[in-house]
Amino acid sequence: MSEVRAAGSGLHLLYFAWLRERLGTTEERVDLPASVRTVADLFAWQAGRGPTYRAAFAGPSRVRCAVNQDFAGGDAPVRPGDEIAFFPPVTGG
Amino acid sequence: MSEVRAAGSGLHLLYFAWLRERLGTTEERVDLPASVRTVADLFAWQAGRGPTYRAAFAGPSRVRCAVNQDFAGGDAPVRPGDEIAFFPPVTGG
Amino acid sequence: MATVRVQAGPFDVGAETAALTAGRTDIGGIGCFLGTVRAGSGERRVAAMHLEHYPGMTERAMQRIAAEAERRWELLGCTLIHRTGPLAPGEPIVLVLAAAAHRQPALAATEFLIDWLKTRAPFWKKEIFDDGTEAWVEAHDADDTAAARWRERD
Amino acid sequence: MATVRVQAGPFDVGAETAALTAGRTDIGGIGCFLGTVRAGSGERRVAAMHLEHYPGMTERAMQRIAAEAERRWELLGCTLIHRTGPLAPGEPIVLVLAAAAHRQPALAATEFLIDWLKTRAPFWKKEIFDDGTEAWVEAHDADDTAAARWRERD
Repeated sequence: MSEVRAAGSGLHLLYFAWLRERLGTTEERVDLPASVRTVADLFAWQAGRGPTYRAAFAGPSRVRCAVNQDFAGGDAPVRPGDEIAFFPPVTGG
Repeated sequence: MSEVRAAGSGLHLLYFAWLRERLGTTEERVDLPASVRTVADLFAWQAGRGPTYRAAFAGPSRVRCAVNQDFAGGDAPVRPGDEIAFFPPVTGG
Repeated sequence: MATVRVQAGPFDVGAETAALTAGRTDIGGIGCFLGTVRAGSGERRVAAMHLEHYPGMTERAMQRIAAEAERRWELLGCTLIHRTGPLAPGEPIVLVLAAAAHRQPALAATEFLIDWLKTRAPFWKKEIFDDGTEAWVEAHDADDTAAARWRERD
Repeated sequence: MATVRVQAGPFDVGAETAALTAGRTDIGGIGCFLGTVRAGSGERRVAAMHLEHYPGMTERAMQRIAAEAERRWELLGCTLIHRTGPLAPGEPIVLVLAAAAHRQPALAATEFLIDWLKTRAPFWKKEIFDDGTEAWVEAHDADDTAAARWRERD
């Protein structure tokens, strides 16, 4: 399957379902923070953005992540241009 | 479910699939033979009706039986008026 | 509650599914199995299939099979349709539908219904080949094994 | 080979089945699962369901799920259709079809496909109740357990 990459050198962040509603954000483009090499780093960075982000991203988070449209664990690398989505466990079907 | 009974005091015998073709008979009405109390007795009686019947009904027969439209084993009783069908193992579905 | 039919003509999967679910808001899942006539892969190809059955017993057996599925799972509806007579390769032979609040019982009941239909309903298939020969289909041990799974869990 | 679609409008089970089997004489069985919107049984009744998804990833995930089923079973065709947007109770949400030479792979693949769709495709359900409140549906442990069965057999 072809690789999905957002244009640019920053990150394209997407939010879905109750996470989108709670953060009040559908998508945003951010510069790649210097501290962020992995998905786990990105969770830590998100948790530092204020109480709403902290509640969603800190500790044993219920939020899942996809990097470039593939499910990604905490170890997954984060690179400039990546499309990174955050969402609750899926409930389709 | 309502009980199925053929009219009369004899037996209503039915044959299906290759058994019907081999015996050349779709159905027949016979008097209840004196020797027949069970399905096993009826198999033995059928086996005595000539070589074609013997091949189908004698020994470890591949022929199955239904009494009044329910599958029946050798122990099942045979009574006057019963509708008794003989057929190979089913292959529908 | 079950819809059971033996018929020569074709059936409409969409219409049967719609009939099963019409006006219902308690159904969460419908399991379905559709059996079709295969032409086979040997040297002789199947030109036609002929389905013989035992009128009267067939409907009784199918009703019992449906009732047994309804006893084992909380079904909200169930449809069994089996065709008889001559059928061409590619044509549908049998339709099983099982509706439930959730997918697990719907799918389990579907599997059960087709396993039991294959081993407990009085139908017999004859294949007519393209070289003019014909043969009654033999019962498969695999079908008995599949059907026996359900007895074990009884 | 798989047909994968994400769409707002309804689908036609009969037409999808016909499309999967058209002109084929090698298919012996088609397994099918149809998921529908339940109104629920609590005090609050579901007035509407809203299906959100992740455009782009959804199609990729569904293609991968279909490809995995085709790797595990000898399928002769496979269809996955999932609806998005607002849906009323009773309306169909998801359709899974799996065709094979025999019923066992068709039914096993159907079960696998819906189990994985429920746990690996980025859809989220929100229920809007008749009292005006709304709630995102929580993921079920039972779905993870069902999906995990298939990993164990890998």
